[in-house]
Amino acid sequence: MEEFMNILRDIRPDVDFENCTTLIDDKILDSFDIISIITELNSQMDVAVPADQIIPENFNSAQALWAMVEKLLDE
Amino acid sequence: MRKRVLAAVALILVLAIALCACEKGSNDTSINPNSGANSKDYVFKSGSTVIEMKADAEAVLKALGAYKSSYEAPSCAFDGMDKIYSYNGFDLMTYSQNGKDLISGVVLRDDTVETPEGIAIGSKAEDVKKAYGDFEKDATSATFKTDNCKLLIIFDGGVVTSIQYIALVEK
Amino acid sequence: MSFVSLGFLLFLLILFILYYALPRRFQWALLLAGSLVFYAFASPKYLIYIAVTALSTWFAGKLIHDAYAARDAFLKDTPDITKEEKKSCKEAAKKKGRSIMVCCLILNLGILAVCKYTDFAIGTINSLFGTDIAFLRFALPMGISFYTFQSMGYIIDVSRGKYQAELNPARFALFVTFFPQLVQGPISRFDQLSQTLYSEHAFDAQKITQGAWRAVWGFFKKMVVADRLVPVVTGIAQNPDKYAGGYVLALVFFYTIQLYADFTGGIDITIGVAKMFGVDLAENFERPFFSKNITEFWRRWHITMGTWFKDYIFYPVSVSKWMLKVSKWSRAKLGTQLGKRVPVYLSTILVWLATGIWHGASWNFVVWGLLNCLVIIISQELEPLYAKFHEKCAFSNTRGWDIFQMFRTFWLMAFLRVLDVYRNVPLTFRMVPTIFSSKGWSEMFSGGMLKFGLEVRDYIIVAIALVIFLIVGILQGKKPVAEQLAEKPLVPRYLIVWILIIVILVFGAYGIGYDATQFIYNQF
Amino acid sequence: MKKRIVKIVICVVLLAATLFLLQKLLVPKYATTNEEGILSSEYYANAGNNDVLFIGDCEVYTNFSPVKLWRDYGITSYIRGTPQQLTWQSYYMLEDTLRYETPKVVVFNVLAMKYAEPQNEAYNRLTLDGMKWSTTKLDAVKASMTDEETVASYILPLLRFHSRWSELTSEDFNYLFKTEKLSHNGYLMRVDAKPAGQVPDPVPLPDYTIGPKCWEYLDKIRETCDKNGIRLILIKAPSLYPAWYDQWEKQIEDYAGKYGLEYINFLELADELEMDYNTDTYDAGLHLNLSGAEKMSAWFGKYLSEKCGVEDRRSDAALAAEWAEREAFYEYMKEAQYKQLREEGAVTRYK
Repeated sequence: MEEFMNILRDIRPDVDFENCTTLIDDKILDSFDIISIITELNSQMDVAVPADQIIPENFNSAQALWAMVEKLLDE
Repeated sequence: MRKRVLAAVALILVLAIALCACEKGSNDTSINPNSGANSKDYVFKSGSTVIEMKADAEAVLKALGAYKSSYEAPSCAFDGMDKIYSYNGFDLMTYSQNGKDLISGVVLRDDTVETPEGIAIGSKAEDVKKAYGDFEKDATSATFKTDNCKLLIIFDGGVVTSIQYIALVEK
Repeated sequence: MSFVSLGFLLFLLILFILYYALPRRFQWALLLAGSLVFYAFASPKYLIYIAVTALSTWFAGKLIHDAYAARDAFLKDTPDITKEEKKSCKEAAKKKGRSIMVCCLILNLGILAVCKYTDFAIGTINSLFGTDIAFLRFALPMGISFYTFQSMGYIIDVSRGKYQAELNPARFALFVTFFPQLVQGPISRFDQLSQTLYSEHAFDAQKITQGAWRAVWGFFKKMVVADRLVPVVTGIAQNPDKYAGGYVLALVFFYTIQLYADFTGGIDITIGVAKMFGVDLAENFERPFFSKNITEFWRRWHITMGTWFKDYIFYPVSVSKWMLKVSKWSRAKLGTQLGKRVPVYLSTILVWLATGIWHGASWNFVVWGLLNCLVIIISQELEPLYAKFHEKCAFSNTRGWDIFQMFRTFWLMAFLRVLDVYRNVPLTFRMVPTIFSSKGWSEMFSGGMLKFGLEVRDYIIVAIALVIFLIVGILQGKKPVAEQLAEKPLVPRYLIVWILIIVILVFGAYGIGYDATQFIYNQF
Repeated sequence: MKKRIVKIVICVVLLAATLFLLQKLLVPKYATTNEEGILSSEYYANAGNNDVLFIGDCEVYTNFSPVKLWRDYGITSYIRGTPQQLTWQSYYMLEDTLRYETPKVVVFNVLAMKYAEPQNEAYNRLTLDGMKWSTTKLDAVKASMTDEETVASYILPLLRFHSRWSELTSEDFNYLFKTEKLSHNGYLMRVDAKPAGQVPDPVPLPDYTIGPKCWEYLDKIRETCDKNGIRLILIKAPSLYPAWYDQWEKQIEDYAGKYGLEYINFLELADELEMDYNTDTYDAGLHLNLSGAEKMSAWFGKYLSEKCGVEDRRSDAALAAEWAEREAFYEYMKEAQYKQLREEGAVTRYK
């Protein structure tokens, strides 16, 4: 989990990932950030996020993202 | 296997649609990118004066000097006046637009004058063909169009009887 | 059938009366019938194209649905299989879904490509290899890019399992052919549009009047501004020998205004008309010229196209296995900082290439797309510099600075857009720099601008209309103007609409002397 | 609900009323400029009791004087001529007239036979906009429209004239609700003269064949006259310009011969008419002035009463009173124009 949070912080140091739950809805993350997160997840945690998982619900908060990662790791 | 069949079916459908699409689009509104370059307008020359259709008549009239006679024809309603000036060998017509007289036509009246391409009343149809390009065989008249000008040549028995420059204007 | 025609208004009136007079369960069927009539008016022979797309996509959706239903049934009936077996069953269904989807994509994008890009390809081959292959001049069915993209979005979503396929072919056909959006979008998503497209609608006077207001506003933009500017734009763009220098700047400005008024006005009509039938369409614009940078601009201009490219091209390409490999490779070779940008930028370039080609089959649009991409990448790269600048300079937080940024974005977009109107790319690059020469400037202000059939009065009308656009844009920032209008007392509310209608009728650029022009976006 | 309906009705009525006023304001008035446009609407106040009907272009409305016909022969007549009235428009003018009365003689001027297709939107407007609404007008509109025109813009002329907002003059406000009477049963008077002088030689044409649409509508005119027991007379007015070609003359003569119609070419009768092209035309041979028109009317009135048996109706007291008023207006205008000539040196206004 901590490794995961570091990835996020590394990409956008200015964002409060702990508390924010409207990362997409409030346009805090743009598509560049989303792709950066996915590529980092892939290279550092070996998780492949398919395109159909890129929906606002999965990216609106760090918790949601983590839940998605866990689910993908599980499969 | 199934995938391949599906792909093949799809491909055949594309080709079929493409074929039925091959009938040429009738309301193709796209602008031909090469249509910009237009051939030069036909002009009539009297001495050193170039008479170009839709050009301002004032300068031309001045350059041509005195005319033999002139005639003014007002239109039935509306403002504006068509004018006809007769010179030796040809008539010059003007129309008015936004308070200015513009040249609407030149009619060659006898064989003392000829077009810059060397055609005069009495020329042969073959010479016209050589000078301006092909037209229908045995036609009693031929027209050649450029952007602003229509050149009308009338024949009688393979001999030119009338040559007219007519401005292409939307009235 | 053009939106700006009495025929369309008559069609709308008849359909509207029937829609609310008939029993509500027939409403969606009536919309389908109306849409087909609308399309048939454009030209009956084009119906075949849209029918093939609608039916093939419906059929593919149904096949995918069957495959997934079979999977679900199998998983439900045999609960005690191993995790591996479960996974392979899911994989198999997914694979099948994907292959059906791919076939559907090949078919429909194939039709689009053949209709739209054959001559472009032939032209390019001819100029590259000096060959002389004849152009085929295919008919371009109305709105083909829009309905094809809308259908393809649907089939991709279905294969991804985002939502269930629509099994009724007639209902699905309505999704593809719904008449207000046929001409120029917006590109709707099935899950969003289906919420109101098929439901039964009572006569909701408030919603209907608000829809009507919106449509009237659209007509104002189109008829008073966009159509009025057509002669200047085409006049300057098609006679580059005559009009250089100052005229080019005028072209840049007026074309952008014309495009804005035409496209957003058309969308206002579309959304307003749909609303009158109780259907909610996605917004396609969010006050685009209030954007402070080009990235933001593209989030607010032609939104449904932007999100389409993002969801169906940008993300899938960015996270594809191939791209992840590229990412690993570039990090190893170029270092983390530089390497991690490679996949994002590659996908961005691809998306903008596609966007350019989507807009039109010519190199002008390809170059235009790539220039947009270039600006976006440069501003992304300069991000740290901007941050520093903001820290250092206090004025960067002022209102004036915001306005400067909007101004800058407007002109940046305007200059990129001028590629739309010149005959070809080299010509554009030759003409734009002439702005900085002395050519044309003095002539322009001594009657030169009045040579295109526009008089001083026309420019005054455009100027006044631009002020109105600005005021409405600022008001729009709070909430939709139609809603604000609805809150006003009866008399001023109707007075505004009444004045607007009269202004359109009197000051609209229509009828003899004004060529009713097709929507610019119609055949993109 | 009821309240809502009332509100909607009020809104619609208000909008319609505004549009109506706006349309009234924006359409051309033809009272002091392009006066020829008033001709086509002036008929309706004078319908009924006209034994002779003239149809055709400016070669009828400047060349015949109904007042002269009445004065000398007691013939009641009306000229439904309009500028560049095309053959199909002449036919529909006849049809339209038949809705109000059935004349005994119809006179059609054949110059318009040279136009095989709809010509000019502006002239269409002058002829058509003044007609009262009927299926006849709709048919006339459909037959006359050029490619750029729409039926809707005839139903709602606002759609056509909306861009006149910047060209409005005091004329548009002064004549918002009234019209100016300018013609004498369709005759548009001019008293000034301009000698014809040298009329230019005709320009040779590539093709002299009269178009099928012209023949089609001339057939219709002829058939309608037959059906209604009307005597149809074809004429060519004695205007020197535009040119009337021999080739056209022959085709018209052949047609008249084929159907046993009278055809009078006044160009050939110039001597008999004692036409003097130095004094009888106001624009060098295109249109006749009052003197010319009265010469024409004197000759033609005799023809009508002697050859066609058109009655002398001066004994009808009611008619005589009506025509006395017209004569007074005729004299008034004549005097007004001579006064202009004397005081201003030119005729610039009809009244």
